[in-house]
Amino acid sequence: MSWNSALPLLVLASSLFPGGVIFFLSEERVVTRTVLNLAGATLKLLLVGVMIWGVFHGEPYESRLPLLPGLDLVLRADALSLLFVTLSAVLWLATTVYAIGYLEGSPNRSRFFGFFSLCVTATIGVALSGNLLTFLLFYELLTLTTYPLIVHRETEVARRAGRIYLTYTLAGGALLMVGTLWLYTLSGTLAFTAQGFLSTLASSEQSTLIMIFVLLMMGLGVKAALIPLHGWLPQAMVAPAPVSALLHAVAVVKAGAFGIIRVVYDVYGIQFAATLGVTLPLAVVAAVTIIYGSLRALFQDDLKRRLAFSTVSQVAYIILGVAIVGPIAAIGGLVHLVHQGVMKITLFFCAGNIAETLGIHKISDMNGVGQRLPWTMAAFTIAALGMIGLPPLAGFISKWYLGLGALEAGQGWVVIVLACSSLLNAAYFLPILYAAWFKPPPERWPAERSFGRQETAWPLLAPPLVTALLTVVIGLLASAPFSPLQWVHFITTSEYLP
Amino acid sequence: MTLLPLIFDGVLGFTLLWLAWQLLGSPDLFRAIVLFIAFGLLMALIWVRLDAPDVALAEAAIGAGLTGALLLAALARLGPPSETASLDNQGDRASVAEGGGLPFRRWLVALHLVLACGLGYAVMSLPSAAPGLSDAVANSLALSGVSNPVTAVLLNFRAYDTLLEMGVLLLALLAVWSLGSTPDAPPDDQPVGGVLALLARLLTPLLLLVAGYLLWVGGRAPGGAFQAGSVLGAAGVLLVLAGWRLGRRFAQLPLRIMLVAGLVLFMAVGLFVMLVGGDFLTYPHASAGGLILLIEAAATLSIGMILAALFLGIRPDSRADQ
Amino acid sequence: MSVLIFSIHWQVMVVLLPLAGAIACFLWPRRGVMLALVCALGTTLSVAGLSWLVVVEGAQRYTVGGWGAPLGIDLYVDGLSLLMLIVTSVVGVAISVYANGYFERSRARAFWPLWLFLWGALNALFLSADIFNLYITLELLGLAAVTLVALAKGAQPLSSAMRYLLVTLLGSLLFLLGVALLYHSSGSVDIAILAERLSASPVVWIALGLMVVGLLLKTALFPLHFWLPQAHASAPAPVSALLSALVVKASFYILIRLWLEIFPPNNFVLGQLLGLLGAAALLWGNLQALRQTRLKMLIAYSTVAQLGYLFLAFPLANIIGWTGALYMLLSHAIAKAAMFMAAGNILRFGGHDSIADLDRIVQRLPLTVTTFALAGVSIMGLPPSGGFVAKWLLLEAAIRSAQWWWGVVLVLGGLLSAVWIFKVVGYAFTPSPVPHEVRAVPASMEWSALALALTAIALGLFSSWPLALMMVGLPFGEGGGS
Amino acid sequence: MAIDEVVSILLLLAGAVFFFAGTLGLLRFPDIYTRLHALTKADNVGLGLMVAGLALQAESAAAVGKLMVIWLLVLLAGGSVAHLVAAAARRRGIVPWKR
Amino acid sequence: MTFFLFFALVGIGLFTLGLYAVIVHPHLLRKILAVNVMGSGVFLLLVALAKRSDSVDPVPHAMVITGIVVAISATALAVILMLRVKGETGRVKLPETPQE
Repeated sequence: MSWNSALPLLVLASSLFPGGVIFFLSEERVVTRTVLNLAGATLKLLLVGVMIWGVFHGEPYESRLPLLPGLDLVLRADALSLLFVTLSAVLWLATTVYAIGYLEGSPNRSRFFGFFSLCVTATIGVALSGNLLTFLLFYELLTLTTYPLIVHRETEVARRAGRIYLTYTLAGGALLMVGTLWLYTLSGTLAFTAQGFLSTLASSEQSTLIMIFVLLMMGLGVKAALIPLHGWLPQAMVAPAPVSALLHAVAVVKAGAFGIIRVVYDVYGIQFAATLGVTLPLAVVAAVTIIYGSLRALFQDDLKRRLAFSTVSQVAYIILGVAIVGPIAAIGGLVHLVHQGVMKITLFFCAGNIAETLGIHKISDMNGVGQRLPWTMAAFTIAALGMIGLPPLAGFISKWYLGLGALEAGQGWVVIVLACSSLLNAAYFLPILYAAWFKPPPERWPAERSFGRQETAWPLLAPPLVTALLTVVIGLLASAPFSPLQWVHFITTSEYLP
Repeated sequence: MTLLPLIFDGVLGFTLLWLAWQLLGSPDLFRAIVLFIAFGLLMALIWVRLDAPDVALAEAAIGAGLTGALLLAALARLGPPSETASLDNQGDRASVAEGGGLPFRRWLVALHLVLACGLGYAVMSLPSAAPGLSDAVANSLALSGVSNPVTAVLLNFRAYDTLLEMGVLLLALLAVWSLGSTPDAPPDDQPVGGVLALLARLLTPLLLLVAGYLLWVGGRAPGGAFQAGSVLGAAGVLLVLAGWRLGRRFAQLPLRIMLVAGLVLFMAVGLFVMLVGGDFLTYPHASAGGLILLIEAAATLSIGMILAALFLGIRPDSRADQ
Repeated sequence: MSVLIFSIHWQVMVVLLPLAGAIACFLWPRRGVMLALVCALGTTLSVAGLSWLVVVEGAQRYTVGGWGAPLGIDLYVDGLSLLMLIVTSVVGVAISVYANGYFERSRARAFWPLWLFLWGALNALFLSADIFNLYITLELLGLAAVTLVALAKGAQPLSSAMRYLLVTLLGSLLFLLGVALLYHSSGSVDIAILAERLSASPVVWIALGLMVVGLLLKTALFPLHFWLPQAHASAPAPVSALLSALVVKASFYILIRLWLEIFPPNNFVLGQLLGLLGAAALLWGNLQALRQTRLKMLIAYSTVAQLGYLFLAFPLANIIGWTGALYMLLSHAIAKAAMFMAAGNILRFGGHDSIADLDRIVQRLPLTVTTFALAGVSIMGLPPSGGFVAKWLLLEAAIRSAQWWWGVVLVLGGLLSAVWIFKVVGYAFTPSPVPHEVRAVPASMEWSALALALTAIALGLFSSWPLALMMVGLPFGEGGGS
Repeated sequence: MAIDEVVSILLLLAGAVFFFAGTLGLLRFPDIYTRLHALTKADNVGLGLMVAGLALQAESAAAVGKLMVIWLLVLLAGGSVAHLVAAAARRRGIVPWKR
Repeated sequence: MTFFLFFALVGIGLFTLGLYAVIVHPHLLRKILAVNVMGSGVFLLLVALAKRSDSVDPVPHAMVITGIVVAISATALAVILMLRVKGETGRVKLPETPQE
């Protein structure tokens, strides 16, 4: 096995192996566990760095294992998959640090970190999948590995949330499987190919292909939390904060969104999908989701629930970008995959800090938090402003390209949707900022913990600060080489080549 | 004179059906079992009519005799007959009620009638000439080492069946011994009449003699290991009834060795001829007769012991343990 | 080396070794464990030898007694029977290790010879090419299985064993009646010769109908499953495992053999009927499983459901469908054995198997809960697992033969089973109001179960080898099926 | 028709009569003891007559011997079994029938 | 109709009667008897049909002898189970409906 074909496997193994070992560690061996976690995360980052360099210079990275007759398990690194892999690897490192601080002293940490690593492995697998079957495999694996994280608290509420989560995702997985298999019986291949592999099929199959598209979108839309399949996401908020961060920013919702990108671009091909007439309905669904999610977010008093509905809305941007047939909009959508991830994880880290340090869960209790937790709230503010789309932060870049792309593709209504959404974003984020910074703090916080001179424990503080910094940096340096935006440009040139 | 056998067969067949009807329907279980024994004897007669004397012997000894004894002993251990009979009747009525009452039964009867008619039609539609294996058996009989075709089939042509069947018998014994520790074990120290002991003492040597004869003659005439074994088993049952038990030392490993001797020797011979160079159980033609007799002798012993042990129903050394 | 391998008559070894082991355990009960484990190993090695022989030289016909059919009895090994033998060995070894920890001394004395007898019967059954011989192996199998069920303590197991005995005897007699009719219409009981001589006549249809009903009774296809949940749930855990994993599959194996070899080709209606019953079993079994409050009862009902999958291949009737059903059989056997063993561990640990009182067992028996979950993954048919491959193949067969409604059933069944599996897993994560006394579980019991569960997962990653093995000797025909 | 054939047929018929009577007794007599009495008496004698009748028609001395052995065995078994049944009935407390 | 066909039909009758009795009668001893009757029916069919040709076919005879031995083995097991059921539950029949 050559280096190039081993590399994707190694990237997987760098989190799979620590995960497997951690399961068998006893609770008390904190140091071993921490070292394993951090070493795995760092190694993964390094390997991904190597792959980015290689792919940029045209190196092929591909591993194959026979899985079913005629179908292999294919792990392949191309530009698109690396976008997602990099996001996951960076944010995993941040989340691991955060989780170590967050769960300090709580029970069942070995189990938690074991599944945490497996969950990342599944996400990386989703990103590296070279065909739809491999994608399906890791997609289902993701479902299974996130379930123990959601029910981690072992409470009745957690169990209920877990059940709802499973009901949605397993049903979605089944639809995805049916769609995949049906596609396979028609085309005889499932390998992701730039510009798709279905356009050569006979035109008599078109109605079947539309049906399959609907099946696949329903299967993927569950995880991407498209309306009306988003019901599980707010429920899953009972999970510990690092899990929420991971679910929302990286793993689950992004896996769904990423799957939709893959299907539209590399299975159907964007041009063929447009001729089938399936892109416009998808864009409409995404637009509805954007508005609906924002509206719901407006009326939540629970901070994590508000963030959850905000996720519903923001992930739909990505899909909207894909569904507007045009290269510039595509850039906007794809880059939002990264930008939203970085911003949203910052917000969840901060929400976790506020809950962990002060015992505050409700927005109405947040008066004056900024005075007690200035650094945390600073990070929160940056991310929130980014979400609203304030230049020069990350969110602005995505929205700018989206709007531009819509106009270029002659879909003016999208701009209105974007404008509405931005207004709504402002409406549900700005009151929080106002309350935290400008309202007087209460006499006592509900459940305050003291951390000496610092406002909170450093593993809890460092990750949000870093990701907030990233939000600024990727916005400011959007035109630097290897920035997400430039990388997305690189991707779209291959997808939109005539 | 061709009418007489016809009437005879007709009476035989209808009586058999009538007996079956009676024994399955009579409220008194004791009566049912006695009728079952009569049923077995009648079956034996039919086997003779159908030119199957080997089957007749096996049926009379095993089907009627030993099965009947087994069932009677079981009935005795179930408790007073009046009680079980009334329980049985209650159960009958209850089951009818729960099963949906009369309509359920009516449907069931209709279903069975359809089944019987279908089967009858199937049998009648068979070609009139049997495509059996009688010619094939006759052609190979000279090579089989015996001249009784049934024995040839049992111990040579389809010896593998018989080997597995010995396994079934041993398995049944294993099962009975594993489960046989009933909490209400029957009182073994029932006073046994001197007459029974006398009968046992008189009959046992005779039965041994008959068993030996059946074994010996099985190669060329009706008889063989199963028939001889079941006669031996009958002797064992008689001894058990007369209160005779194996000595404690003998009831352990030596007894077990005798119980498995038939199967072990069968397998050993099969493997031996395989080592000599054929397939499993392929006897060399010259020594086939001797090998078959060897297997049959051991099988007779084991079958007899197993049948008697099945009747006894518990491990002979189990009382020694307690 | 290879000379040695080809000169040994592995077919005979595969049958005789367990039987000899059973006899040895019977003679020297005190050394039962050692003898049985040696025997399990020997049998497994023999199966390995046989596999090598078959893979290298193709399907094998063996004439016991040197006479050959129709006079004598033939043994026949092709990919299909080899697969069954291998499953039996894999599950058999795991169960032997497990049972070593499970049974106390007095019941171990009864268990080992009975279990080896059962193993021998299974191997003999999978090798036989003669329908009367199959009847005897069926009886051997049935009697051993019934006795093993009755080894559990209490009234419930005895009643279930009695019902099971009556059912299995009834099934055998129906089968034997069919054998009698077939013999008298063709003059042979060898499957290959029957396949040549039989044509679609009323007698043949009636005979086959009787045999099918008898076998369905033993396989417990809905609605003839009434005896199974009780018997499988109340048996001792290793016995439950081998009943669900192997014993019900044996009669299914005969059915599939008869169907492929001697059924007249125009059996569309019967195929659809079997598929319909399978679908009903799938839905009914899973729904009943959901209603159960006891873990072993739940798993037993899931067996009823999973057996339904196997029958979906009959209406599809193409090679992909058959391989899918067989792959399902394979992965279900392994996963379900693991699951029953896990349930046995839980039962031993807390002294009960009430699902609502699992009481955070995930912290205290993590290996066992992992076993249950991994086995559950295969049973749900999620990737990567044997169950997924099987479901993929079945679904592909359904789509390719344009019978999409079977696909709907397949997907629905998988989702329903997910519901109960996660119900159990969920309870394993929650504390129960009442604390329970606990008893330690031997490591051998936990690890043997986990090993099987991992095998079930591995079947999803390395499916090409078993799938290739199945095709040795082309048991499903050459073309796209009838 | 030779004289031995006539005698044989007569003996067989006589045996049949005894069997008939014995069976009638078994069905009609009031209690177990009297039924046993009817059965064993009639059957033993009836079988004896039958054996005698058949012995006249037998082809060899060996066949005659076999017939005699059958009769003796049945006598032995029948007598003992009747005794055992009666003893068992007594033990259960079944009182003999009185007019 | 020839006499062996008649006996074959009698065999079918026995089989059907036995089957009916197994289903209908709750008492276990009766069920055991019924299974035995069913078995006899099958055996009768097997041997009777072998009489169709003039030369006797010994293969069914051997099969029936095998079957008889299997039948007594099964009966012995059934009897011991029945006694155990009686010992544990005090009744000689199965509980009517399995617990759901």
